[in-house]
Amino acid sequence: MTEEIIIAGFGGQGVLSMGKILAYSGIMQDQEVSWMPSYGPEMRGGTANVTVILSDERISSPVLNAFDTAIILNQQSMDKFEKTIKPGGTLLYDPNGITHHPTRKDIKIYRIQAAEASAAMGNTKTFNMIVLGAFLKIKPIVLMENVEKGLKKSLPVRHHKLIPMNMEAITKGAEIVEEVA
Amino acid sequence: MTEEIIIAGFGGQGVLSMGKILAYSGIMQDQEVSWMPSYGPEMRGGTANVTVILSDERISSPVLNAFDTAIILNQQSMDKFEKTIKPGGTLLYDPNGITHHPTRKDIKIYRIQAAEASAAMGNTKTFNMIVLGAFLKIKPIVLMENVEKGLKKSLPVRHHKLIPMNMEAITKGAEIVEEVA
Amino acid sequence: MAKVVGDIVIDIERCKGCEVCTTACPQDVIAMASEVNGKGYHYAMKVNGNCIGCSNCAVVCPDAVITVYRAKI
Amino acid sequence: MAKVVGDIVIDIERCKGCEVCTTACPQDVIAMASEVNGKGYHYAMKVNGNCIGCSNCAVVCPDAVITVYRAKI
Amino acid sequence: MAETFDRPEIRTPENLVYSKTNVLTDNIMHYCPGCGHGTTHRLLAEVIEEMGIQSETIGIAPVGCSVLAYNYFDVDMQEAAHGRAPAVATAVKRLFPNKFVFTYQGDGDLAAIGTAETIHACNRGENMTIIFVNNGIYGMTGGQMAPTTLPGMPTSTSPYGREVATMGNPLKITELIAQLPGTYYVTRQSVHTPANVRKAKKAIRQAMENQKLNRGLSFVEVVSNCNSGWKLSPVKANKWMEDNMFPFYPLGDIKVNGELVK
Amino acid sequence: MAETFDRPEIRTPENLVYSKTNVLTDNIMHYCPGCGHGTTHRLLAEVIEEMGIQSETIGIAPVGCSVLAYNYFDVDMQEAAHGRAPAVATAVKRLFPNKFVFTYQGDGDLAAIGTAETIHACNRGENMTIIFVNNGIYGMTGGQMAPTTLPGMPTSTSPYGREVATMGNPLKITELIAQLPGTYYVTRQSVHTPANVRKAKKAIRQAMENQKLNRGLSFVEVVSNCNSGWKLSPVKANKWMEDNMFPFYPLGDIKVNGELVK
Amino acid sequence: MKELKLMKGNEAVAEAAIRAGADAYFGYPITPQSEVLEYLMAERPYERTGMVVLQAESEVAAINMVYGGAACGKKVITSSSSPGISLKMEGISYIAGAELPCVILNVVRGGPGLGTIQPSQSDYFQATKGGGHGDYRLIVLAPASVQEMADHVKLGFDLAFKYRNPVMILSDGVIGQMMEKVELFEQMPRLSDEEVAANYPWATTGKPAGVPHRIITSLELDSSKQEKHNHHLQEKYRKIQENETMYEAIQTEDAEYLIVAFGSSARISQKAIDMARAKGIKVGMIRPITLFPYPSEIINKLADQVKGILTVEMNAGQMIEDVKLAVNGKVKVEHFGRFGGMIPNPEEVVKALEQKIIGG
Amino acid sequence: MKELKLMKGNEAVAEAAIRAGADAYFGYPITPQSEVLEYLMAERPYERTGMVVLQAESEVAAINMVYGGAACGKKVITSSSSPGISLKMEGISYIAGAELPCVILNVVRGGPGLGTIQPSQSDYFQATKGGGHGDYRLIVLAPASVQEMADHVKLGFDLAFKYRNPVMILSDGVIGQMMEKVELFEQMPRLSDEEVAANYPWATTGKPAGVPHRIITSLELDSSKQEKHNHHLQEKYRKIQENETMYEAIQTEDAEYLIVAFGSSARISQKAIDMARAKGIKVGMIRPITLFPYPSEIINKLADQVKGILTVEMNAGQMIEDVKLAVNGKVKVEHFGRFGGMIPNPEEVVKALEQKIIGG
Ligand SMILES: Cc1ncc(C[n+]2csc(CCOP(=O)(O)OP(=O)(O)O)c2C)c(N)n1
Ligand SMILES: Cc1ncc(C[n+]2csc(CCOP(=O)(O)OP(=O)(O)O)c2C)c(N)n1
Ligand code: SF4
Ligand code: SF4
Ligand code: SF4
Ligand code: SF4
Ligand code: SF4
Ligand code: SF4
Ligand SMILES: [Mg+2]
Ligand SMILES: [Mg+2]
Repeated sequence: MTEEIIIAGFGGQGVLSMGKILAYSGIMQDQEVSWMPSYGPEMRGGTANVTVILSDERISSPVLNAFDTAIILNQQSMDKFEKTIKPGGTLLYDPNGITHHPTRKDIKIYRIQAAEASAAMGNTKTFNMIVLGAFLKIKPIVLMENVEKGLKKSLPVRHHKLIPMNMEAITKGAEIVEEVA
Repeated sequence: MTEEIIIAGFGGQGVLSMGKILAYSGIMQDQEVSWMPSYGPEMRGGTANVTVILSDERISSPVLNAFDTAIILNQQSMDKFEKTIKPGGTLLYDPNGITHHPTRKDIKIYRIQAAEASAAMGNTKTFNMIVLGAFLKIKPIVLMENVEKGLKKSLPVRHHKLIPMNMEAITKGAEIVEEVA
Repeated sequence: MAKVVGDIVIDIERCKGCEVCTTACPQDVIAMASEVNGKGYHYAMKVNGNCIGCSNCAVVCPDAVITVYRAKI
Repeated sequence: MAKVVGDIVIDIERCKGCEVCTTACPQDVIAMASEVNGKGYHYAMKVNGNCIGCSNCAVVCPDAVITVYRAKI
Repeated sequence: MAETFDRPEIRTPENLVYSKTNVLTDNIMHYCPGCGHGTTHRLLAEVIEEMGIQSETIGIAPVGCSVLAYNYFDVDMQEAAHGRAPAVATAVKRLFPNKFVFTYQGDGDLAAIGTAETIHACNRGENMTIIFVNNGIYGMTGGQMAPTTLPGMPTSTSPYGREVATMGNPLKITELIAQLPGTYYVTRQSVHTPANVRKAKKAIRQAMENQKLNRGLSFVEVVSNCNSGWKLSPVKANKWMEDNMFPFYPLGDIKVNGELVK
Repeated sequence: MAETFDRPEIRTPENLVYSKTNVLTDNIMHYCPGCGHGTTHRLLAEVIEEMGIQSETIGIAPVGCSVLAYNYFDVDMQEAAHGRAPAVATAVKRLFPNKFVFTYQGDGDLAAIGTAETIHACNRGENMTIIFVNNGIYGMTGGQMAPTTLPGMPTSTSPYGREVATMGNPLKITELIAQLPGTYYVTRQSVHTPANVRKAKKAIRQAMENQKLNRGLSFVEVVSNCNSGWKLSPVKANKWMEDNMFPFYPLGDIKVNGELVK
Repeated sequence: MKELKLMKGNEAVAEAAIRAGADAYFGYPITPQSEVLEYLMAERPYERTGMVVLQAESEVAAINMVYGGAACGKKVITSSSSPGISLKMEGISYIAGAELPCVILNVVRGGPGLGTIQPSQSDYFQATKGGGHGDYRLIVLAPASVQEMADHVKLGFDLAFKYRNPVMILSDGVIGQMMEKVELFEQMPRLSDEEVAANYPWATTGKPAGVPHRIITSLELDSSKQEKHNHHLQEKYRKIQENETMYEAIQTEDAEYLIVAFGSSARISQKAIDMARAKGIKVGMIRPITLFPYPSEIINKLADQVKGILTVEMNAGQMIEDVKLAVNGKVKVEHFGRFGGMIPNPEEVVKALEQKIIGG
Repeated sequence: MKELKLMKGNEAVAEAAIRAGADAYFGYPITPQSEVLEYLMAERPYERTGMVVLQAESEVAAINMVYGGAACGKKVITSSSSPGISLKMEGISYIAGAELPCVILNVVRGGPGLGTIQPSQSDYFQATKGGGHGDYRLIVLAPASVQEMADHVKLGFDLAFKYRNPVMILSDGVIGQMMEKVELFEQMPRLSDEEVAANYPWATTGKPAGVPHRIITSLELDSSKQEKHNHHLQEKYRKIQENETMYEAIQTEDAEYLIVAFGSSARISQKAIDMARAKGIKVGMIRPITLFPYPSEIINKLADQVKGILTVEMNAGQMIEDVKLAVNGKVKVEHFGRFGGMIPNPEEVVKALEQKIIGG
């Protein structure tokens, strides 16, 4: 199994840490993983994205231009990455702020109202975990117990108390994800 | 005609400018010339030397390790350069301060009491011109009129008044040079 | 005595929602929109008509977003 | 009262003939030789016996050429 | 539709009291919301416009957040290597003595890697203007400690706060260069309130006017927030700046007409 | 044979009042006759001997006439790149905090190319000693203008005299670094008369003692002749120095116990 | 069990430095490698092992701090990225000339000039031929994974001290910024001052009574001695070439075509090889792990076997010169590169192979 | 009649700069090239032509002054020697990246590190392969006489402005310090500010009303644009290779053996050729005048004619790589070098030819 994912949105949406938790979850189930961020000033204000690969085999290139799944969280990223999804691949997006919705017919498309839901949960910090939950619902490539372990590994100990809230957000995301096409 | 000369002594003895006047004299009679000094801190306090080549043809290497003539003005230079004279070549030296006199049998050796003579002339600045005079007596490779022209070219205009004194010193040197072997 | 009235024009798409203008305005004319602009920022907007055209908002705006008019009426 | 006498030893071959010691000596003990040493310098030499061992010459000598002795006699 | 509070009737050219200067291009500046770089750019651009010297001004951008300043100033611009803007500007001014030359530099650029170039350009009294934006941090590269970072202040390379014993004291480079006979006008300003902005603009104007009179080097420090680096909202950052930066970097003129103030 | 004036009878160990310290090697120094580098070397070596720290001292030589200082000091020595001795020494001291570390630098090395390294080591208050030989010229390379060259003073790169308008003012780097909180002791000395030599030695001693007490940076400037560069005999050069250098670079302590003097 | 972590390449270097018993890090921030210093500062290595970490005022200061520390026999490391590495050139030449051991990480970004902050391999020439002045060589390691970023720190120190020579780890923005899992070697003790003095008698650790003082210098005014020193250096470089060349050979046994690529280009090329093999193209790869010494011998040998060689580089064609020198005309050598911060993708590599080597 | 003078190579460069209408020189003293600055300061070029001469605080400052001046469309020159040139590497990369014309003289001395002040050619790699970061090339000229020192200043400025590319004159202590007679070209006028503005619309001369402002930068954060910029640079370098390669062929018509040498090595080798020919050895020489672009074509052609090639270099073997790349295995290529400030003598060259090429 190899899953090649791009997660893209605004800086500050938790794109990078979502990728990190995913990668750690992969490690917890003994997979090879790689996490390759965009970096530098383009992250400030502008978009941030990260390529995450989970695989049962040695990962050759950490840099990709075609993905199994794209998780897209703003319009710029939609413009940039919709076209990079492999035919038959998956697109998951939050429609909030999206003006041009995806048009491809050869991929599976899902929506997650994560911004709305995180606001409803009273904590915008859960946004990225809701998205993660949605993704894992569609593609359960890592076991929930490994996600929890991954969270533990990726968060500093002083933040471990936040894990239940995060797991709740993940569950929430799994509940509210909707298939569009 | 090609004449390859090393002039070597203490810094301050006028070794470099003597070489320069010789080179300029060569130019005045349409020869190719090159003047290659030792440089850097070794010049300070220590020895200074210059390789001068006058030739009717294009000069290939300005750096030599064998010379037609060596003009030697202190013991260190004697130690270093006596052995670099080509067989049949010429050594001209001032014996003042020389503790080990030259021993080679396959070269012509001349002495010039230039330090003494310049002191006698009341101007130690004429030292190097006396040596030059001695050299030109032994090897008249440049015409006296060209030496005078060379002097003019190599001295800044404000020093042109010193030319007669310099020519005098040259004449003096020609007079007092002695053949040793 | 003529009354001085002012007006500002906010170039919403250039606004970055930094809120610096809101603290600078003596008349509390400016507040942040709950909507975001194309860049994702909650932009500045006028919330009353009390502008006196003092330019304070404009001179502190890092992005030269605000144009100010003032008239005696 | 005991008289203080001094003596200096000049390491001629290390001397560079800078003359700094000559101006430092309160007793005018030092002058420059008319001969030169192996390096070509007119070296410092004692020209009288008036040394009082004050070390002035030695402390200004850049080349640590001078050794100084002093005794009460 | 919500109420607009617009008064379109007074929006006439005669009533216009403030609008973006044309010496700024229309490019949207890449600075973070509320960053003082934007305001400082504006002021300098306004001064250039008001003095009517747009076509006679050559600016030097540094490496730092303001590296892209050349996209915003609508004057001829050069992008210098990190810290070297004063050397670059020296050449420009020497070769175009009648042009107006400025450098625009951050605290890392000017007071760390560029220390020698800063001191020597000031010491030679190059007849130019240095605008020095001191935000106590390396904004561009993600918030590392700068020479001007305050004692105890956390940054990404002093995560437990600047420890003076090992990392040294904040460097008051502005006070240092004021000691040099080559500097003619040295001042410290800020741009976080309308009053400060107006003062800062006057200072920049003075600095540029000095060039016309061939007075030597004018140096305008702008103490500014780096809200991203400080991890505060812009408004909170400005408050923090007042409370913490100003006591250490007091605002005001340091040298006027070639004489130290006080 | 000439009279010798020797008193061999008093040449006994008890009567020995001055002889070359063993912390200088027996190598003949390459300095020009009468150059203050030699004297300054001697003083530092004597201090090291007197403090008994020969095996605990690590010295950093610059690029300049004193580049070969490592051949003369009989302590472990490193030869630094031009201007970088303070950075080199910083590392040495940080890694061997209990060793005594000094740099020995000329004015070109310390105040031109090395300005940033000098200022920042001083600002960090590195607990070490900088010996700064200011002869107003680049001796090593043949007498070019230095940052400290006096106005009007001719050098090979200011053959008509230093022209302040284009070449800048002489840089009083010592006064500048005294402004930094990291410097603990800053003094200016000379070594051209017995009295000055004795004072200078005390200053160097103080500077080295400060290291033991972990006081921060001690900086000893020695205003010195470069008779070759100045094209004067050593004795005349010292006179010229008194008449011209001292008025501009006045001798004496500038900062003592971390406090500016005066 | 060894510790398994998910780390950025830059962080792995920092952690590996602490664990390798490094005595000091000196550096100046620059993207894309600032995490090295940031990680170290956050880790308080002074408390963990006594390691000194100092943010220098510039790259020039940093490399000269490295010189000073290394001259004390201490294990010192620095890091930077392309423009910062250029500034270090004089210092690096000094370190090579004075024969000091140290590790220098270059997380390469696109150039020339300020260029871009995106990944590149365009500092190959600078690293391998000597960007500084004079006849010197760095030992150059080319990690292709986060694991190797960590491992090469240790390897780098070992080689540096074995040969008293600076070692450069030539990485790039991909390897520096990506996270992968990494198995960290266990903490090695830092040497005590006494051990340093005992192990490295050449180092300036304070002259013990009775032995001659130690001098660290790169100056020798007597040319004949300087030439002797240069011969000694050349002899050392020859030994390094003889003993330390490292490479990975991937599917070369039956290869009819060969790719030569290092670092992240090699990662990408490996995917390209899988794709090409799926198409029936028998292609293998030599991935040089040391760039100096260069694995010329194996490439020369394989030149007898293959029909053509493609170098894949994130530059305009630099390593290709070393491949050509190795091959000496035996077989065609072509270059495929993306640069200026662009990263080649495997499809392009396959296409280049087909067009420039197989078809060409 | 042209003016005939006896001058040092360094002085010839300085005088030629004034006569070529240079607008500025920025530099920092270092042996063996300080005469350039000294001569200029003594000549008061400001009074002769308006040329600005400034002693900078360091080589780093000097090269960045060159950047600033060149960005104004002005003719700017700097000079230094090896360690100083290493310090300029970042600045040179910026100048190349921003495509600015200028002339940089390196009077090479022996390295690495502080090395020696005696002549060397050990900065060949640095000059020709890019000692700075990123994919860039300098145009590199290799004068072999004082006359060429002067002429290459003019040629250098011409090429620099023709291609908007920095030009390096790679000289050494022999050529810099020796005096020979030199025929100086006549004073060329300096361009007025108006002429500069008219000739170089890319330069920052003060934005005229109505035209877009000019930006001189080497930064491009968008990698695809940066790659485009890099392609443009590579294309330029290709054109330079096509059009500007210069060399001198000496007695190659009947040559059975070939020496390749540049600068002072070529001078010495020429004497060696005379000596070898006197012994009946038919040897010729290619003296590259441009080191980049390299005269690979002629060497490749001669490789079909000769039995072996010897490079003579004052280094440990650098240019030999370019010769080998040109020859591509056709014929044996060997290197003879003296280094660390040592200068080969003609006898040694002949011996090396006999032993390494003819006998070997
Ligand atoms: C030679 C070199 N070193 C380091 C960097 C990385 N760098 C870019 S900007 C910067 C510091 C910026 O800080 P500052 O000058 O304070 O400007 P700010 O971003 O805070 O406005 C650094 C270290 C570089 N580009 N070049
Ligand atoms: C990078 C570099 N630039 C320049 C030089 C040449 N250089 C050697 S010493 C020196 C100046 C020495 O002057 P100073 O520091 O005043 O020492 P002094 O000789 O006067 O004691 C210079 C410029 C060098 N060796 N390295
Ligand atoms: S012009 Fe003055 S009153 Fe009007 S909105 Fe701005 S700050 Fe408020
Ligand atoms: S100050 Fe400017 S950018 Fe900030 S919120 Fe107000 S209008 Fe928007
Ligand atoms: S010790 Fe004193 S008295 Fe004796 S020679 Fe020296 S300076 Fe003169
Ligand atoms: S001071 Fe020293 S070197 Fe100078 S003359 Fe006296 S003894 Fe000789
Ligand atoms: S990082 Fe700081 S200095 Fe840079 S733009 Fe953002 S707030 Fe301004
Ligand atoms: S050149 Fe000057 S500084 Fe150097 S040794 Fe001679 S007198 Fe001393
Ligand atoms: Mg800053
Ligand atoms: Mg000096």
